Amino acid sequence: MNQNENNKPLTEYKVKIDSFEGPLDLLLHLVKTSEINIYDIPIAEITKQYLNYLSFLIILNLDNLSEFVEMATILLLIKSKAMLPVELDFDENEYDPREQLITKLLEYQKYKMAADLLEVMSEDTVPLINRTTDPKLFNLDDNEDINWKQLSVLDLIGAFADLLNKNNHNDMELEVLLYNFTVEDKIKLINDILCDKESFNYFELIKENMPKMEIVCIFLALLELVKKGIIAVRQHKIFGDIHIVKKEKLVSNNNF
Amino acid sequence: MSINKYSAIIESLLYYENDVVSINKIAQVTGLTEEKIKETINQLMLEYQNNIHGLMITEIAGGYSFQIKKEIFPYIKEYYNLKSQNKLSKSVLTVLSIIAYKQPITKNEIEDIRGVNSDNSIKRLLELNLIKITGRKDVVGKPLLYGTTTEFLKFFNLNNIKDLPKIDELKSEEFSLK
Amino acid sequence: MSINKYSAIIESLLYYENDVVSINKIAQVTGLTEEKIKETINQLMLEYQNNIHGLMITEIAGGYSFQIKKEIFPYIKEYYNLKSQNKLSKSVLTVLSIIAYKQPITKNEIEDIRGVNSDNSIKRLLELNLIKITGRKDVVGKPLLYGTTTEFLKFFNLNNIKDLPKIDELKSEEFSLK
Repeated sequence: MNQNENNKPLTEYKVKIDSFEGPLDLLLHLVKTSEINIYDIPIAEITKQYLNYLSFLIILNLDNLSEFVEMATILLLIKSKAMLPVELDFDENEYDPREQLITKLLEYQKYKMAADLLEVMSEDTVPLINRTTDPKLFNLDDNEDINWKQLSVLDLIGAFADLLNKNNHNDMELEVLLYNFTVEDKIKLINDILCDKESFNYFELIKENMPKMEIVCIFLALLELVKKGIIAVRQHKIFGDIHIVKKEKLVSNNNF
Repeated sequence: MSINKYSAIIESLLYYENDVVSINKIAQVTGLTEEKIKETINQLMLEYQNNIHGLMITEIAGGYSFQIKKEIFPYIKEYYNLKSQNKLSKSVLTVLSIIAYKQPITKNEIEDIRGVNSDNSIKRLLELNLIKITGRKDVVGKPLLYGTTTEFLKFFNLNNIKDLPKIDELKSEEFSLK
Repeated sequence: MSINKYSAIIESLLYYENDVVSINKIAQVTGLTEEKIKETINQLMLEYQNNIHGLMITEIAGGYSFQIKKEIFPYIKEYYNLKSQNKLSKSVLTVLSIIAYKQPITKNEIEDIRGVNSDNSIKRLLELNLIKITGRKDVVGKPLLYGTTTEFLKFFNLNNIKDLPKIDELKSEEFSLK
């Protein structure tokens, strides 16, 4: 800091003052920038610089002017006492304003450093992501038994149509293969499977590139078995797989 | 950049969005080609197959999303007392399937097919965000047209509306179901 | 149940909550002891160290949370144009550090240290939920006491207020006036 600062434009001062949080901050700044031995702050010089600032604060009419003025008072008090003869120094019972100020400055400096530390920490921290909505849980309980609805005709048609669609490149084969399989064959096939296991899925019966008519036969076989109460069918999504469950113990394959 | 770094970015993206993230968006963030994205995600998917993980990555509605594994979800569901997202009444389901197949479609057309008033079902489906108003039909009265939403695709784990079976094809078949 | 299943449940829980999940809550969902929970999570943490993952599990505010890895976060931040955490002004930070280290503390005590009115900073910190009123001091006027919140721990990724760097160990300059 030098005397020329008096000639700086006011705005420049304003910017500088604004960067100080208050009188302690300003004082700490002055103390730290004084190039004289840091352990022996020249109170007279610091006070002069502080008052210099203060004169501008008054012109700028800062909100917290009174806080700055109060600090000036303390500085002037310390300065005046420092000029008194040594023997008239502070009574032991009286508090020493110098010591009090130093304690304050040290304490303040500590939290200023802590604040710097927090700043670095906050910049260094990856913020936790704040979601405003719960995560989307898509159709998660598909496989739970309670969600297997009793099969509706629409469900069946949906699943059926799905398969037809997947296999529709076999149209040409339709007539040729028409007589190679019958609904009766398929009923026997399903019965055979149900001898081995309690349940299975419709899609297991369907092979890729299977002729459309064969799929129709399998489907009709299913309907027939449902009608006779041999099997129950359930479907867990509108157009999903059809779950086939044995309903009554199959005595033989010749029920039809 | 290493493939691992891309994988890590994609993983974070899925976590940040906690919803379906389109391949487009992933491409924007990573600058990768679609092929490379799929390759990277496949690697991640494989990683999550390890049953130390309760999460998995699934392909849904033309993108990718984290999802809780089916065998783990019941524990989460129970704790948070989450209601099943699958419960749709039969009539609502019917209306939904009509809209899915015949979209864009007006309420009158839906009711023509069903033969019953469908106000409530349409209202419910709008609430559930499974259908939306897509415009107005250019006929007398300019009735509203309905269509399915992206939410619909997610709900049924469909990648694309085209994945729905073609029902008209079925009707044109000469055989009938008895 | 296998340890992997527990691990999967905890992972799903962290995903579903997308916030710090207390050990208590994890214990409620899994029925595991604290010790077992820590063991299970350590295994998961290890898994996520693999740099195929952009996520990691961190111990924050006495619980656990998913977090995007530091080296990956910039990509997410850039794409979504996320602002850094609420940038705190110097004076707000000073007040916050005083409260963090001296809590519970009154406004007067804070202003005594700073030498300047601190109403605005305290108001801002309350708004940000970084501090809270913890009670009243048993002196004349019964002034309010302030302390830091769980949000504070999350903000600074601290597990416990005791994890703050020890301020007395900070090298501060000493001086005397002559």
